[in-house]
Amino acid sequence: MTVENDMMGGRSATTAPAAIELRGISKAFGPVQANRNINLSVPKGSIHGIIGENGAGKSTLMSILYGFYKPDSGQVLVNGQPITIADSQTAIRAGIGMVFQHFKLVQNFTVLENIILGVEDGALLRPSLSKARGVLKKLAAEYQLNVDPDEVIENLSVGHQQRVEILKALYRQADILILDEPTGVLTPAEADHLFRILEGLRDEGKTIILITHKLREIMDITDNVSVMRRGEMVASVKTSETSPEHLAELMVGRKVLLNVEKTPAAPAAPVLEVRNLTMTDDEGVQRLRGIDLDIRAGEILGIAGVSGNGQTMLLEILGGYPPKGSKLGGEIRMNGQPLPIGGRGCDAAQRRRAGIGHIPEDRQVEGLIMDFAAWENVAFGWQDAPEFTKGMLMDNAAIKADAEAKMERFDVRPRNPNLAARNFSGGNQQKIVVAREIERNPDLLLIGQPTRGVDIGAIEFIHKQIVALRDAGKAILLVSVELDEILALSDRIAVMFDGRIMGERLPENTTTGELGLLMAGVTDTEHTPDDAGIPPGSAHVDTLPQEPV
Amino acid sequence: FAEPALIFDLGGKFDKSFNEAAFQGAQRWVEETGGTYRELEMQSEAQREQALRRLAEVGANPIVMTGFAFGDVLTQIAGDYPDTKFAIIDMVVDAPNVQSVVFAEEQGSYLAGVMAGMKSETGTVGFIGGMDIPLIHKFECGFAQGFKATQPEGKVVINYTGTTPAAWNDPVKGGELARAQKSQGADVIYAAAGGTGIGVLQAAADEGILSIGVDSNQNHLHPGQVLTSMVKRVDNAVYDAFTAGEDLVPGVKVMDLAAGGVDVAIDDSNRELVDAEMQAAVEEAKAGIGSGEIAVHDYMSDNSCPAS
Amino acid sequence: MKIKDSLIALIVLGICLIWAFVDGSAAEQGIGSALRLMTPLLLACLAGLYSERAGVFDIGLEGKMLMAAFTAASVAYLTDSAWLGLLAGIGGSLALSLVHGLASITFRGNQLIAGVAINFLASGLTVLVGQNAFGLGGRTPALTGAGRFQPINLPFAETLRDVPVIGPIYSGLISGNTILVYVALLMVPVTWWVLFRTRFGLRLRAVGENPASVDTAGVSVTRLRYAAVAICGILCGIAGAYLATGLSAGFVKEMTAGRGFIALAALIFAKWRPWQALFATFLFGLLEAIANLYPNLDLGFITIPSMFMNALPYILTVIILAGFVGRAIPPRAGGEPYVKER
Amino acid sequence: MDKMPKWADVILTPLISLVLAMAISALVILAIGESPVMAMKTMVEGALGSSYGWGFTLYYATNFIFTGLAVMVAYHASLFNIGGEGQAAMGGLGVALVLLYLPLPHWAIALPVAMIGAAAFGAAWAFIPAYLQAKRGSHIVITTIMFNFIAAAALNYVLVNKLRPVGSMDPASARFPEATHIPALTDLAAGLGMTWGKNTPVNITFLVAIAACALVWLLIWRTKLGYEIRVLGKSEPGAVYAGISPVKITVIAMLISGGLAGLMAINNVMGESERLVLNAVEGAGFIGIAVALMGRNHPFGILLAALLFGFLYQGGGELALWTSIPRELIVVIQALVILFTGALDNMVRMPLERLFLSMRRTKGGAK
Ligand SMILES: Nc1ncnc2c1ncn2[C@@H]1O[C@H](COP(=O)(O)OP(=O)(O)OP(=O)(O)O)[C@@H](O)[C@H]1O
Ligand SMILES: Nc1ncnc2c1ncn2[C@@H]1O[C@H](COP(=O)(O)OP(=O)(O)OP(=O)(O)O)[C@@H](O)[C@H]1O
Ligand SMILES: [Mg+2]
Ligand SMILES: [Mg+2]
Repeated sequence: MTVENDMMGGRSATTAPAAIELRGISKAFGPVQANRNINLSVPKGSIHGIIGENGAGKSTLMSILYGFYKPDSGQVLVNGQPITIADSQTAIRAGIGMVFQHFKLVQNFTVLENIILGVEDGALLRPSLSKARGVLKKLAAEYQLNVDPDEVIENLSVGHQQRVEILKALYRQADILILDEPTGVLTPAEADHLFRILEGLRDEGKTIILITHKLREIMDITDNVSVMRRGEMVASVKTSETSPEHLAELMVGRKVLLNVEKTPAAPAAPVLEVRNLTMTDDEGVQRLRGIDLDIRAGEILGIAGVSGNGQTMLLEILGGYPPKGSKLGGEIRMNGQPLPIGGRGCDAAQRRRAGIGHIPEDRQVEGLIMDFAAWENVAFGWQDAPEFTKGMLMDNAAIKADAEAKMERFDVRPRNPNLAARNFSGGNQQKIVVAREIERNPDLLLIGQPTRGVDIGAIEFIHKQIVALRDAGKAILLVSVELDEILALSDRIAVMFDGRIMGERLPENTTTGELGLLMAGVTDTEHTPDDAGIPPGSAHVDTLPQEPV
Repeated sequence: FAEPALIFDLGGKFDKSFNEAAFQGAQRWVEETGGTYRELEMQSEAQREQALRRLAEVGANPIVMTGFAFGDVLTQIAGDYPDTKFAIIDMVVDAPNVQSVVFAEEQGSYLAGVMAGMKSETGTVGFIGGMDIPLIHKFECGFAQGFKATQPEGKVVINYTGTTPAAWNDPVKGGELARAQKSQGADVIYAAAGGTGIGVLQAAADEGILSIGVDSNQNHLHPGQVLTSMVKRVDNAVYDAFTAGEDLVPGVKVMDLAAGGVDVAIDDSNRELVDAEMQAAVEEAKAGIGSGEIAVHDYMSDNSCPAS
Repeated sequence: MKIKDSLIALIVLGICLIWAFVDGSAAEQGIGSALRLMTPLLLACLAGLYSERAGVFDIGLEGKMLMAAFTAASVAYLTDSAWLGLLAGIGGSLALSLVHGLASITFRGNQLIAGVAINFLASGLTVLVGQNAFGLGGRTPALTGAGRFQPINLPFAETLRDVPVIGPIYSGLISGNTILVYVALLMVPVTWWVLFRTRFGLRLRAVGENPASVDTAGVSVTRLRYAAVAICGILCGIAGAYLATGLSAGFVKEMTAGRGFIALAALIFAKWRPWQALFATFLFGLLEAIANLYPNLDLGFITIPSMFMNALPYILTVIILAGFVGRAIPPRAGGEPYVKER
Repeated sequence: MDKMPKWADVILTPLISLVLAMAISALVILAIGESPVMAMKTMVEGALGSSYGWGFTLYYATNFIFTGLAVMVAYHASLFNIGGEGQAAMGGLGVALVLLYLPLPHWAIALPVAMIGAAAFGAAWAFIPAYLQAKRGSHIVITTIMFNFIAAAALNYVLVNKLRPVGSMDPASARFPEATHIPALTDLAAGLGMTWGKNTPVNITFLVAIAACALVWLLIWRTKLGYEIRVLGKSEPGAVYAGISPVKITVIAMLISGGLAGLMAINNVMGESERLVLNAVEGAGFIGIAVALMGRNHPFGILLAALLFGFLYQGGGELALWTSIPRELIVVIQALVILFTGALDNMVRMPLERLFLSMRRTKGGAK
């Protein structure tokens, strides 16, 4: 195993002390060795990427730096000074800020309240709040991080929630900012915006550590990158001296295919027809404004869009469970047969009987029961299936056998069907869900955010499976906020904005720039200023007639 | 020579009520004879039979138990121990080796009602019971009759504390009920509610009205503010049974006014409240009851009360 | 949203007004009674509010109150001072809070089981110790004079008595209660202020919603939760002391008679908010006071039995809950110990 | 990967906790001036030292098994049913009505009919809280607490005014007909030619309770319904995604829970007192909460916890009956047992885990 670590050491010896230096950090969670003897040096004023498979120990390492976990052994130096980070208070005082993978926000507090939590000035809130309001205004202007300070977190999109997390760190005057998978939930535009901010911060002399599964981001923005595998630091390299392929190989330990290989689609008869689907939520806001869609057998229809524009509701309605208290209209046909929309007799079980599979957007809340063993999750949603039941009883032996087979075929690691879903890494959790839904061989598969937070090895695998299902002549509806993913997998792309389909494009005839504009609600793409990323003329090609709205 | 035994009901021997009175009777017997006895407190329904059998098997004799709840079990097992004598209080059990001690609570309560009637200026008195069960209605009905006999147009406000056993141990609620009754005009309140009654007596004293205690003499709790106590001499019943020992006479033993089983307590604590006229009225009522001239209706006989 | 939040308040006020209109003097007494019956419930409810807002569920309110009632009555009797009794009450309740904290915070145990254990512990210990100390089967001797909290007559209560409307309200209802009633009432705005206007309150609410957010903000989750549990102990202590030395004159075994559970119900009813807690507990007090004043409703053709009137407050609670209050969402992190590493 | 072997978790930890609870109890006994050794001896002999003691221990345990299972089933649907007390009381009413008013010639017929009556009444009493929770979001903890009080009032009324035989002082129903008396275990033993547990209340309901444990286990972990209940208990959005109706499952889980609580009446009402008395449940509904939580919401754990509580009840009863130790001591011991085994279990588990981990490390290091 090559450890290309000397580069960093050489640099820090000649210049100013590193902002962060970790020496021999180890951490075990019970029997799991999450970090083993880790050394890392992050130069001041740089953006440092950290990559690694799910469960490699990235979040653990950063949490130790932030004082969230205590290391079993090892030493931390901040700006050359040894420091014992006993709790997050110490870390904050040392100028370290962290945006966690799973946000640490109080859902029913306002933005302002979340910002001041822990750094209030004095025992009364009022002065702290008004001070924070002022500071926030300045920060917002400086970094273009606009959020309504009085909005309650649960009403914010994830993108905005993340802004709050960043503002929290900035408000605490962090010099060293750690971001754990910040772009996992962001749209490309939001991600770009974030990166501009990070570059701005670096130019001010701040140090940034960025964990991500997206190699493109590493290549785009970082100065150096470190690779972790199974709790160890296997390499640290200058970004300019490496390539995505090389990084992927370091990470996974084998060559990884970074592009999806697929043949042109051979679409057959329509499987799903949606006509004028409307939905008004329990607060009277119209969320879907007349959706028309057709998906044919053997094709993947990708739905692009900024999250919060109705994709989730579309998936839920198609999946048989519209949000509580909503009013619905329109028509859905599956293989020519009308499906009920809401009301009696319309639930997820009914959809499954009609041949619809569903990989939900949130695997931890909907897709899996985290406390159930993997094998029990294999029957999840299909608990009625005849091969899993014997009369009123569940046929556990059959389910277990099926689980083992699926875990084998989908290379779920560890291959232990008795392990609770909670104890699998994100990528492997997702593989369980994908295996369960794809292996049912549904006529139509609904897929929401299939690779969110999943490492590249698993992404490669999941993408292959989706394409294979299409090639088997099944219809697929793919919702993702990752434009790269949409472009790589889809045979047709529909863009959703504000409860409408703004237009359809063919992937080979469009660009991220054009899609981005559609996602922002701009239909008239003729007057677009020329974007570097858009090949000339592509914005004018309307390959399909625009759907009537 | 066998030791006698005493079994208390679920309320426990310090229930400020008849279990406690029974305990005092046993204590008096101990003091006077120097003897020893066994005592048991019930904790659950299922223990009743266990306790009776075990006591009988270790040779305790007589075995005295307080409370109607033993009736059913005693009926079942008395025959198994023909050589043991049993005494049960507040219930009639028909068996050759059982003495059933029943009290004429209605008679004592009648006297309390008479006193309340003489004392009440508002013409309204109150009755506070623990749980709404027949035994307590017996108190209530006697009281109402005595009161109405004195103030035919008067009114009796009746409250029951609750429907769970907590109703016997809720002085706070007892106090609030007393205040509620006062607001409805009651100026004498009779409490037949165990530990809850302590709160009734306290609230009445705080509010400057009179109260009537029950079972044991509670006059001393608030001297000068407790009109009287309707004493139910469970202690005597226990004392008598212990004294009789193995010669306990089976059959029904009626502890009425004449037998000294029930009475109203007049002592130093309440002497000032009881004037001569009231004293006379009480004596008159006693005589009337004794001679049969006054027939105090027993609620238990037909589940109804003529006075309410 | 806002209307729905104040619905309990409207219901309560409506009942009071109608009652005052129909039968003024009964209403005056009844509402006064409701106030007294409310006080222990309110204190216990606010106690639970602090604890549960911080993410520690507490079904041990009953036990804490009972223990407090006992220690308060014992010390008040021994020292002949209601104030020392109050301190002892708080101490007794705090001791149980410490047990609760130890189990559910330090040792990350099951909060509900800890609460159940506390109820048992108080129920047994009070009688055991009481019997050992006083030999009265767990009762304490009756308190007199300075051993009890006496009603306080507020200034001008007498002079204002005959003024219409204000008179009965001020002199009849507001004046003439023991100091602990005023403490309880005062605790409502104080709790609201602490919770929503101070740093401590912000952190306390945060730790009940998402302890990790507090932890990563550099504030100790453990210390905050202990503080909340301790406040819970103090308030339960006052509630218990009020039962034994304010409302009655001494301790009787099991004298809390399920009030801790009613307070818990009121807390959920109030959706874990202080002002709603006031109205919810007042509603319970009011319904009980009404049932006390009209024990045998004679409707002419049928006399409603006493058992029904005794159950009426509970029946009405269910109806109001189902009809008007709707879903109550507990603090998100409630009931779960904060575990970082498994 | 676990931190320590399973046996250490499920046997060693509770055992040490129990020892700790007993040690503190001994201190309490010392503090009130009694001998802990004598007390312990009385308890163990009284509860487990003879078939007679066992007869009572098992009788109490039977009650707790039913109420514990009731709490457990609801708990798996993440519903906290505090209403076992009221549901069991109503179950008693169901038993009484069935046995008093239906002509049932033999106990073998009476038993299943009474079981239906008990379960139906218990379930009915759980239905309204369940429905209100599912449809209106009315918190089940409040409604079940209220329904306990309402049940007590209803029983008080029915027993005093409807079921009480004329002229009886006792607010209790008449005795059930002789033919409907179910055999006590002692009768069964006698049938096998053994003398066992003479005059003890334990009856064939104990066997029904054991069967109920097995059936509940089967229900929760082997049936589709159980799967759906557990899914709902873990995640409501998950249930919706999986096509499981939260309303339906909430109601069904509570009906089963109430039915189980109601079934307790077979033991205490039909089997023991053979008539319905006031407050027949005697707090078993609340003990069921402790039993279920301590039994980790598993039928086998509940069986063990119920036996433990049965032991404490009977041993404590003996203590109160035959020594001068007040009966409240038992409540304190129960409290300590609940506290140490149920809530402070990590106090024992954490150091044990560290011990096992370091043992594994040294072993791992050696190889
Ligand atoms: N709090 C914890 N308790 C126990 N084990 C943990 C905990 N957090 C992480 N682990 C384990 O430690 C290992 C490293 O996890 P970590 O979260 O650091 O991985 P990661 O590299 O951030 O993965 P991902 O890419 O999925 O975010 C994993 O095996 C994980 O199961
Ligand atoms: N508290 C914890 N205890 C045990 N394992 C944990 C804990 N937190 C996280 N893990 C494990 O650590 C690994 C990484 O978890 P992490 O929190 O980084 O999220 P993830 O599984 O990568 O999900 P995603 O990236 O999709 O949000 C997973 O194996 C997860 O199961
Ligand atoms: Mg991570
Ligand atoms: Mg991840």
